[in-house]
Amino acid sequence: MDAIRYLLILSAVLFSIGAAGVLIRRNALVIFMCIEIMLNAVNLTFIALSRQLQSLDGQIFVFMVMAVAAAEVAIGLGIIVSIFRHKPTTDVDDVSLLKG
Amino acid sequence: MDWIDALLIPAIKSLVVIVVLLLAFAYMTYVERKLVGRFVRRYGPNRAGPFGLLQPIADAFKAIFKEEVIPTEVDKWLYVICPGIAVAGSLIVFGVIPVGDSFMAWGRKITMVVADVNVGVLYVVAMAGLGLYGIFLGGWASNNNFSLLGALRSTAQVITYELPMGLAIASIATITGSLRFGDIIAAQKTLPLIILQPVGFLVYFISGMAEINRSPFDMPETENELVSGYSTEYGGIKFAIYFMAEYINMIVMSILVATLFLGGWQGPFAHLSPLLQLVWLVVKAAVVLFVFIWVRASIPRVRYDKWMKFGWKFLVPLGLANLAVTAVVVALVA
Amino acid sequence: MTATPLETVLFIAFGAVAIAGALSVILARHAVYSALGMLVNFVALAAMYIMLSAEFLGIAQLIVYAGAIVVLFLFALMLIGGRRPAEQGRLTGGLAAAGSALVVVFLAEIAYLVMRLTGTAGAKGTVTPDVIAQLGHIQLLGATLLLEYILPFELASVLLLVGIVGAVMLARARRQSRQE
Amino acid sequence: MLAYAWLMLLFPLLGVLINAFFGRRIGKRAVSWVACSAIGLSFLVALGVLMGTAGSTGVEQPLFTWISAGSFHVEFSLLLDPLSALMAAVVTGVSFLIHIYSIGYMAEDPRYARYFTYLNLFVFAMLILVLANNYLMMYVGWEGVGLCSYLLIGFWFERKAAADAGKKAFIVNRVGDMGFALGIMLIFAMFGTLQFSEVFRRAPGILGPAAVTAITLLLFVGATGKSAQIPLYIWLPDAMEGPTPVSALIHAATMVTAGVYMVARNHVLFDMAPTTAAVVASIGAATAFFAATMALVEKDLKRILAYSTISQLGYMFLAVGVGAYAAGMFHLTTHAFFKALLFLAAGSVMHAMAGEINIQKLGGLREKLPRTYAVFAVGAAALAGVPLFSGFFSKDEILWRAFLHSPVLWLVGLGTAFLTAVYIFRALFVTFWGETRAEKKLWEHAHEAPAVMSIPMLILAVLAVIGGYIGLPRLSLVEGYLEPVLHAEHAAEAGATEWVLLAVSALIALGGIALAYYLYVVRPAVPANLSKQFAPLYTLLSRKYYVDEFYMAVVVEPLRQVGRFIAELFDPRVVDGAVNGLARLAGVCGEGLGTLQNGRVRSYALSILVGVVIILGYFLLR
Repeated sequence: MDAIRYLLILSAVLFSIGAAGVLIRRNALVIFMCIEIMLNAVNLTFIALSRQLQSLDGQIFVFMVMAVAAAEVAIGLGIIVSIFRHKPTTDVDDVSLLKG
Repeated sequence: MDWIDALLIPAIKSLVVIVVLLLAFAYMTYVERKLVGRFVRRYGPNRAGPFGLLQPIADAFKAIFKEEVIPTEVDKWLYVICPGIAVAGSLIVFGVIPVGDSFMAWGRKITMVVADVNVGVLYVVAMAGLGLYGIFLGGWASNNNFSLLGALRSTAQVITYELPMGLAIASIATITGSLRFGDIIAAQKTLPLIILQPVGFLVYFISGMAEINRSPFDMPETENELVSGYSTEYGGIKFAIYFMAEYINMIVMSILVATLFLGGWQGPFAHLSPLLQLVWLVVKAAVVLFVFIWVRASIPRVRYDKWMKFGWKFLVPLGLANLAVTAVVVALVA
Repeated sequence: MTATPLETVLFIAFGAVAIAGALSVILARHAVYSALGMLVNFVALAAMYIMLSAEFLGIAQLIVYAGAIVVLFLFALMLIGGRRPAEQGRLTGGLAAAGSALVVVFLAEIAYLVMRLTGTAGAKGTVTPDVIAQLGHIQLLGATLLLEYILPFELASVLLLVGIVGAVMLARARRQSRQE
Repeated sequence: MLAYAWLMLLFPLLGVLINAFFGRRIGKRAVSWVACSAIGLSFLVALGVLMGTAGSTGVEQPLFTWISAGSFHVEFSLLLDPLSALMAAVVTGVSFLIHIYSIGYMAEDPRYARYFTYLNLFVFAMLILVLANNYLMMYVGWEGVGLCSYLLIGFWFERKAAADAGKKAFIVNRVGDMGFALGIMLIFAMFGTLQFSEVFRRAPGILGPAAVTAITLLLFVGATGKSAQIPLYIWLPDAMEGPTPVSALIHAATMVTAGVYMVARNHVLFDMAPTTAAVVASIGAATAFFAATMALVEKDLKRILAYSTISQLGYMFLAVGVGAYAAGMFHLTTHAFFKALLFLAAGSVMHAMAGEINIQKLGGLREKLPRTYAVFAVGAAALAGVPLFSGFFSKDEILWRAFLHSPVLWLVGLGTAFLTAVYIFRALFVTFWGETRAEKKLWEHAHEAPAVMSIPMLILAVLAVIGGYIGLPRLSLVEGYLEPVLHAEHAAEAGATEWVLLAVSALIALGGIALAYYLYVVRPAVPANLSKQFAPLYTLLSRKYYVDEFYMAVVVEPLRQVGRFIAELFDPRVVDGAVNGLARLAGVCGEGLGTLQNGRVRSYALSILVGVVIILGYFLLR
């Protein structure tokens, strides 16, 4: 059994689900969650390939991704909450002040 | 390694652990009521059986046979499942804590731990975080403002006090060089860590009490503000299960304190018999439990905001300072 | 790499759970259920990490993602209308259709790419699962992190500090505007 | 000591950095301490280097690689040989004295720290110029001193005259610098390297007569700019708008001699180009003479000294033009002493008279400023070539070498020497003797300068007297010291002819002084009569031969016309049109693309996904 391929496919599926979620949901928080799903799919790829290549470098990447994700969630949720304070909505389509 | 080693023995061990913990929970309630009663010059339960010893059984029957009420506006699925999540989170933590060394049975060497994993201490922290969802989502599912507030408080409190706890654990890991419970216990062969880490012990102890929502830090269920917090809408067996989770948490916490700081199952003559090791551990945990109950009976509940401030502004810096000092000392000694 | 039948079964099981979790994130009516789906997904992935002999990362996944990030999401949900009825929000219209179609194309492309891979090609490093089991994953990772990747590690800590400061600033904004 | 030569550069640089960044905060006292001690330390290092290089043919001391691009390789190295050491010692020594003098002179100036920053920067740049081991580094120093000169001439930029003078100096110098730059490029084209030692070693093999003439002529164009020779001398008189210590340091003692130094440094090339050498000698002689005539009628004390500087620089070029490089360097050294002294004395007069500098409004200052008078007299005697003063020896050396080369040049030099004696003593007599013509208030207020100003003057006065003895024809310390570098051939006949010439130039100098005494002390009315009698000549001289006007008409005005054309037609129509057109184009594009930015995050995400799919597809189908 060539497990690496299935792991990569699984990771691709998870990533695609996340991407689809970003595209079909309106709730900013859910979109954010989908981004987390995508990050995790990538993490899975890293760890699978780290095991395949028998090197720890990929896992270091995952470690960094986790650090970044933690910071990103703290800031991102802070932004969403403060947007909500100004305009009580979580629908990303309602927040379009940067319209060109 | 065959399937006996891989599946059967861990399964049996798990079963034993669960049964013992459930029994221990039942009698913890009895002990606590008795002790608190004594602290305030009452008798405590003394009706059912000799010295009221059958009281827990009676309580269990009462809870089981109570009418099942599910309020109409709750999120039914989560409302039902959350007590289960809570108690599962409490039970699952125990899987990595050794209660003794090992013994031989039927020609196999059986270690007295379900799984002594490499990162056991971190596993405990992670699982404690998962058990939290039982309270958090239960409070939300109840569709009751008091419940939700209790849930939020509980979550905030647990997240806050996980930090100093983690810092105390990091200090331990710095000294022992491992996160495996086996190694940590072995490192305390001559000297329990409470001697080397008095500050770490204090930090861990306080954070531990906060983690398990013990009075006087039982913010999620402050009766005078939040009725009964996250469990307001729960009754009967579901309430009993929450109650169970809480007491099991308490037992596990006491065993963790005993293991991390008091030398675990080690003690005079402990090497003679696995049974003696178990007794040592139980004695140490009992002492810690007694302190838990003693604190509850003696100290009034603190105010929520002060309690959070205490966590962020005192305990976290204290833990950091302790870790820094520990690291420097270890680097110098080693 | 080869797997025992038990491992295979577990892989498939956890994979299925992870996909189910991810799907429920994007399909759930209520955002709280989305968060729960995410939690399930994370826990399943953590289990897979542990099986892939990345124990520390598995536990870190539990602590960071399941223990903190999902909780933060739930907190944010509670703060901005946790009590509201479900958001009616899966999307409608061309954008969603086009998006879904594109995602399918993307998935097909990746799958083709993966299948075209030449098996187990690639440089074999020295860190085999046996080595990990012997030396301990956390020890190995710690050594790599603090010896070889010390600069990125420190940068990550700076990033986290910035994150803390940023979050505090965002949270402070409300207090000030209330005073005004 | 040689190993520490780089400290010479470091100290002024530190001075610059400290005073530039903290100068306004640390107070005037600290600023002057920093600036003066930087130069003082640098001077000590330079003295050490001067000792260390005696007898050596030069050491190159690489500091770091500056540019390394393909075959183009420039080291940042110091060339330490007697020539550069002597020059560095003169530069730092005189600078040190003038720094100290400036403490008193600039005491009331609000831009005190900036002044010292510029001054230190100047020394730094000058040392780079002097110590360079290659043309590019020298060019950097060359431009650096030019920049400092510009900044310092226009230091009081509130005055239009000062700002204009700065611009004039800068622009005129550009002409010369362009020649220098072209020369450097030509050298690089011929040799593929810019290192002095390489170029000199390979020059005889590579360069033909035409090439070497072209190179040396271009280099000399650079020298005429920096050293104020015909035809580019016009900026120097105007440069007197700067603070007087600056005139003393930059526009008399050091920077303007950079051209002479550069020619001496390149003596190998100039020796190979007799045509250029003849041009250099002729221009030097001509400049010396014409500048002296202009100095005769000038009324501004500082400008008299400026013309004198031009004239003396002419002497130096005359010397290097006839191959007497050591003599040129010798005169450069003595000139640095006495000309700096004269300027500082003039500064002292200005200090006493609240900035009054027109000698016709002074007079009689002997009583009020005895010390200044004394040092000015010493400087004047040295400049005039009174026997036993330093200028006598160095000037005589040049005249003798000129005589050996061509009697005509000698005659011109002799005539200049006479005029020199006349004009400088005219200045002396009119300023310090007779009745005062100053305003009463100024006169009463006049006072001797503080010690911090007069002590440097006294030191320079001593040097102006004894500085010549190091180069006595028999002793010839300078020539001997420089010999390893310059290989100056000793003149064979040092017999009767030399003594006769010595006597002649001494008599000429004394005669000039006597004439000045007769004209301006005994019969003060005569000059006025003379100027009326020879009105056309007088006007010609006092209008400086109309050179400025000539340049104005021939160079500046046409350029202005072109500029006006560009400003009024080309710029608004063509340039602005293109720019505005592009801007409008960008605007139109922006309007179009703006519709893509609809503020909907999800459509952005969709675009990203489209991109990903396309790129992935490309790699798959490839």
